[in-house]
Amino acid sequence: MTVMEQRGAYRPSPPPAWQPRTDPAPLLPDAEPYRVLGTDTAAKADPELLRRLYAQVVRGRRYNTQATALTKQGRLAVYPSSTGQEACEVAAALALEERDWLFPSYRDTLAVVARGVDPVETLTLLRGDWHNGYDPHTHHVAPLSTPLATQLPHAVGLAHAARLKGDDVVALAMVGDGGTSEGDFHEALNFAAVWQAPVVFLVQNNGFAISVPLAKQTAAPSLAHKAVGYGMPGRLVDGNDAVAVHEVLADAVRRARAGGGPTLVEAVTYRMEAHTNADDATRYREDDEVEAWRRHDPLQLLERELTARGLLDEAAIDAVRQDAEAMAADLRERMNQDPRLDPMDLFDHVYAEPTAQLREQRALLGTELAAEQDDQEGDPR
Amino acid sequence: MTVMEQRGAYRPSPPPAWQPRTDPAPLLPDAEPYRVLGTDTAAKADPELLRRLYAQVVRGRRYNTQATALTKQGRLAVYPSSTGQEACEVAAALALEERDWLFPSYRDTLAVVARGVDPVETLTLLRGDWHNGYDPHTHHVAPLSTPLATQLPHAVGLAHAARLKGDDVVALAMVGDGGTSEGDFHEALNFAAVWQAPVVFLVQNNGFAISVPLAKQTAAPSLAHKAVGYGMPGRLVDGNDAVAVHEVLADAVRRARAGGGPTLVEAVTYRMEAHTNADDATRYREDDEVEAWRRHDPLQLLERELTARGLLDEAAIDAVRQDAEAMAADLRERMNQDPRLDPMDLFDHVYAEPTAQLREQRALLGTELAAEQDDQEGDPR
Amino acid sequence: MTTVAVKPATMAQALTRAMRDAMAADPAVHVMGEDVGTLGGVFRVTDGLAAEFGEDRCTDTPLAEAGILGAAVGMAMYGLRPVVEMQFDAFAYPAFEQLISHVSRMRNRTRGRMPLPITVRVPYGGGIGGVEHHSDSSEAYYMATPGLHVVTPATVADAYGLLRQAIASDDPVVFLEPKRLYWSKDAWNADHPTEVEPIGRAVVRRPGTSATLITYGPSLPVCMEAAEAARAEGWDLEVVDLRSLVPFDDETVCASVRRTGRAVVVHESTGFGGPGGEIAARITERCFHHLEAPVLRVAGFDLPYPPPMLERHHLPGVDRVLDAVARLQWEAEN
Amino acid sequence: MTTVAVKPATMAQALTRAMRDAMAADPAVHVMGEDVGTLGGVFRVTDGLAAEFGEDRCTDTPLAEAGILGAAVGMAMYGLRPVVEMQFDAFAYPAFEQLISHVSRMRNRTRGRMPLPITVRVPYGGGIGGVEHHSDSSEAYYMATPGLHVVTPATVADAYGLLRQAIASDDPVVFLEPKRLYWSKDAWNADHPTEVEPIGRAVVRRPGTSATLITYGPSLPVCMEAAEAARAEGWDLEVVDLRSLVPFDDETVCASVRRTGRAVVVHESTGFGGPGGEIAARITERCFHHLEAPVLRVAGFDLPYPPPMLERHHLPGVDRVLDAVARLQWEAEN
Ligand SMILES: Cc1ncc(C[n+]2csc(CCOP(=O)(O)OP(=O)(O)O)c2C)c(N)n1
Ligand SMILES: Cc1ncc(C[n+]2csc(CCOP(=O)(O)OP(=O)(O)O)c2C)c(N)n1
Ligand SMILES: [Mg+2]
Ligand SMILES: [Mg+2]
Repeated sequence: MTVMEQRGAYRPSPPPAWQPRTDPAPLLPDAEPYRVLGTDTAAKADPELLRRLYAQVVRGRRYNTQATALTKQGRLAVYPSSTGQEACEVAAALALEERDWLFPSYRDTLAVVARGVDPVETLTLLRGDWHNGYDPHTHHVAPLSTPLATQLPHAVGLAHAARLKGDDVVALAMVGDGGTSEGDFHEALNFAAVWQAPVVFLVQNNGFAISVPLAKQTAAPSLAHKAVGYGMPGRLVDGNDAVAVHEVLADAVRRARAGGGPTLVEAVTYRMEAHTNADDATRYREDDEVEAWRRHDPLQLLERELTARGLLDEAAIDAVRQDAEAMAADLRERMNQDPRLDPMDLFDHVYAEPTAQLREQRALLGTELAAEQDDQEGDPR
Repeated sequence: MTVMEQRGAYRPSPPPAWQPRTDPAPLLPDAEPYRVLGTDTAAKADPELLRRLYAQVVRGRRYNTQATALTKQGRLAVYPSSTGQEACEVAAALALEERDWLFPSYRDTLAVVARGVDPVETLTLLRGDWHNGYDPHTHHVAPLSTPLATQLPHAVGLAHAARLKGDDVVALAMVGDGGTSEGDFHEALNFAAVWQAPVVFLVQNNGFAISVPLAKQTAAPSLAHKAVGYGMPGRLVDGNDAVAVHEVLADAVRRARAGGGPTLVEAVTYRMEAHTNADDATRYREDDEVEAWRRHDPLQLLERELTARGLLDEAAIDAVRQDAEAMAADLRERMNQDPRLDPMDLFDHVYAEPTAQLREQRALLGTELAAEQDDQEGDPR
Repeated sequence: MTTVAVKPATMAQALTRAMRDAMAADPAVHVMGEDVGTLGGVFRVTDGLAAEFGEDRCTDTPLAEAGILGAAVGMAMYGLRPVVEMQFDAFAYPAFEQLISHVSRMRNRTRGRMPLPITVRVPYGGGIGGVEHHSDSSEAYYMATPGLHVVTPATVADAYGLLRQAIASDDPVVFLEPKRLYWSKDAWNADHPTEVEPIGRAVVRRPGTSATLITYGPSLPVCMEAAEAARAEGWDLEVVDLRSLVPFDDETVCASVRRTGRAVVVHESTGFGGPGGEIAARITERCFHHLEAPVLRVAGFDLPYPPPMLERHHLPGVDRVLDAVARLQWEAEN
Repeated sequence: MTTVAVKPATMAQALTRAMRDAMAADPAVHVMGEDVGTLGGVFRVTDGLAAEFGEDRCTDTPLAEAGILGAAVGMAMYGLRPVVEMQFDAFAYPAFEQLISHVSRMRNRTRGRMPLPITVRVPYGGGIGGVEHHSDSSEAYYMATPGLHVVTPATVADAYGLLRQAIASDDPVVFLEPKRLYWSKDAWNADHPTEVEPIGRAVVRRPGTSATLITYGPSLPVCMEAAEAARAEGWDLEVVDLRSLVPFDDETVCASVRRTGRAVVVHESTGFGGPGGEIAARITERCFHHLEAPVLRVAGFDLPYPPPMLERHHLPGVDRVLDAVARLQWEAEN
């Protein structure tokens, strides 16, 4: 049979391996960020949840201003404020059960504190007496990650391990819009989807990576659209709407816990302050953009809703503020004490057992410190 | 004004920064791989193009079998065959103008040869006399890249540079399905989209990364769906249909050249041979899958179309085969000669000027080689 | 007491057995990497593990080294003991960030609260005719990174023993497997594996009196052969196998050098900035007045690993070792 | 002839000026990185370049270091001369693969046909109160990678001169900028910049006779201060500034050590596996019979860089340098 004769028999067929693994349609985010506050559905929001979110957002903002003040007093090496993003921070913490794990990025101190970690221990990294101040196991919070996006694969691995062990634990990992450009973001999302790991990725798109605006970071319709490329659902939410963020995250957590796999959530928000206290935001953005966002303030959005529904009166507002003030006062007071510093700690945790060379170096520093001490004591001044 | 009084004035509005940058709809790939051969549109295909594609595919297949034979004779260290994928290889080369650049991955020797690079120089890497055998500038072909996906950012940078210089040069970068999992894939596509660089990314989804099937590599509806997450169009094409691949790539190249930015093309194909001559594919896949793909052979698809349209008779087939045989004979003959080897070359290209220590080491090796020579000459055997 | 027939085993087989036994002994041990499951690894070192323990315990991951190691970090945080395979030395580089910024530092960062018992297996070195990127010796990078143990076996018994120790260690271990010794054989009984010295201890593989050859991994056989050949020249060479670069066993090394008064460090990695500099410097600091000659180094040249047809000129061989021994200022002694 | 007023300039200003002048002289020079454009870099080292040359010449890239360096490779392939800024030392690690497997090897891979004239600027080292990952000294990794030049200025004049040379070099240069010297000042005239020695040449910054301090980058001022302080102890120390670790200037270093007979290598990077081992080993190999004492090393401890409140204990300071000098076996001399 020649090739010509064969032709009649030939039926074009899709290449054998071809079968779409998932229907892409349900993975795509909505065209507009999901919102609750200020819309008709707000009325359905649970009053108790609204109150909790509100109290935490107020505390969160106060935490930010207090920490920023501490940088001015030299009590913190640096502080990246999340003012304007408190709704995301708080909703992330509140969407999780105690057994779940949070993987924060360096800006997410509020989420860490809202999860129950001691506010002072949370600041250890930024005060500079040690790298990480809290025990990650106590509240199931990974260390604040400075190298961007690198904590995302950790979240995937932990969630996967929990699932392998039969625990219904979910991991929620936080990253910024800038962080989505890193290769680790891609690899983490892909692993999560392939493994159907119970992870929720929360991207806080606050418009900037230090000075670089989103338009120089991505050309995607939205960051949530990246989800379809991994085969997971992408959700777009108004990041200043604490109720909406909470709902979307809680849904995703529920889905993950039930074995439904990972979700990518993009929360559209804005960084109201400079990148850190050391940054000068006027070099790269206009005041009127900041002002526009000030009119969409996450705290105000909540306060309006609560008051409109009669869930909050001036007295309740005062009580919440006082609680926040008390937290700030406690923070101030404890941060104004010098941290306990022992240089010898440097050698203790490099390995389970210090190597011989570390023991030598420890001894050297010991001798130096003893000599310093002697000098000071011998010093007549 | 209390917060309660403010409420009436509040109009829910999208967060100020929110505006989708691109309409996602046109970026999404079709549900089924695009095909021409065996469909009604095949009749419209340019006869000249069909003939060129056919001749190159035949040559390509012959190149693969010849190179594999050379591994058995110890003339090549290793060879990763692209049999089954010749349509992609050939279409990639033919879709480009001379001034354009090709960025091949380690399996893409056929594309390199189809672009005009000397077949023996193309094999230098795999023969092992040097890392790269051809001058990348002569045919605008980057070295075959062994570390997967790492050549993709190079393609983006080159395309961007060309555009900055005002040259209407396009870069086409090739990668496998496995390679799409690497962070460099993500970073390259993102840079390309943000810069609107004239790059075309061709993913050959041949079903496997060595032994790992696509289902363990990704959960995406298709690899082409990744495009939307970068804000570029994704195109899905039957990778065994040379005409379809060529059309899709040529379109993407045209678009890129005109300033329309990058495109991601997924070509669905199959690796008919083992990963390399050193691999044993029976360890991880079933024969009937291979057989199913054999019925969707890229060479047969072309041959059927050409013969059906009377563009190819037995004589023409013979002529093409003879041309391929001649190429193979030449390859065999030249590869059977020992390559010129000069160990002293090792020191010449580490830096523009060898450092003092390299000069010392060069002298050391010189002395050793001279002694070896003396030994051999003095050796009575 | 039973007498056991001791048959020769390859280093690759001993490594496989080490993982198998570790997995059987501890359900927390998980093997993961590219092609480690169904295929059993490109060097077949994980052969049979997926079949015996299932794909959840021996997992083919997506092709992304940073993702693999990063996921292993998270798994270790949750109490597992991941054993990660990097397919080749140069393909571990994409995971560098995870290794340096997280794996090596997590214990220290958290004051010991979050140790990471991860073993990163890296087939390394040349001599197998591999093309570009398949023959790197990357130990200098790992050595310079505090918080990592860097271990490399040179014998079949050590391959098993050290890998078991590495997997059992609560610290991260970069476990460097000399590719060209994968098929080296030795009498070794898988059911009664020889006990080996702990990680951190160097071992004198051949006692000698004239000078000390200090080496590890792929260069041990070269040094043993050189020591044999040196007898013809009247030199009785001691050979020290470091077994781990971190921790470094100053004691054993310096005891030998103090005895012999002369030393040559031999490794395949490039010389400049390679492990030999550190080793020579440490010895000199500690044994200066015992040295009859400077500690010399025989190493790969300072260039990207050569193409396979030229690699024999690059790799330190017996002759180059003997030439270095000859330069140890023997005249000065008399 | 005009007399020019020589005002003090900071190292950061000299670096900025070097890029500016290179960009003005050669349209192929492109600066790229995170925040280098509008913001002028987190250390303001690229301040004004985007304004003067446009965003196409000084470009804010997406946040992805491998992507940045990988794109730079492609740009260099097409004839540009990219100057890449890595925001901090530890954030260069994600680009490690591109640096090792491509940047350092492309010339060699292509037999010289495809050189990559890329300058990778990396602010490095500690002493600025930075939190975790902001104070790494990563030079050992780069030194161990053949194909890269590794350059680091310690003076304002060198900052300008070496960066101009690096950008003009047809080979890739890892240009390490000592963070804590960014604000160090020196008399220096931007319009008539001092000529400096070429890359690859070490410079004696202070002549002396008793012993040689060998150092570079952030530790040069420490050594200069130590040398001053040593006068009180009766030691006249010579200070050698290496300026580039690759190429390494054996000649200048060994000439000094042969003269003084004693040497201490001083750097901030961890000691074990750090640059000091290579340097000490090379000196010993070449100057053994001139040495009155082993070459000693003063380096950072072998641990992840400490948190800011403890960094002063880690960083080699004047006292630690003087203690090392005191251990150079002075008694033995008499
Ligand atoms: C791998 C890595 N590269 C660079 C940096 C330096 N850096 C710190 S924060 C930042 C911007 C982060 O932007 P984004 O991810 O949007 O988070 P945001 O600051 O807005 O919360 C950069 C570049 C880093 N921390 N890690
Ligand atoms: C960074 C990197 N990791 C691992 C490898 C080893 N390796 C070579 S080919 C291959 C599989 C590649 O699969 P795919 O990308 O689908 O390309 P294909 O072989 O199918 O053409 C692997 C894992 C490599 N070359 N580079
Ligand atoms: Mg941001
Ligand atoms: Mg494939």
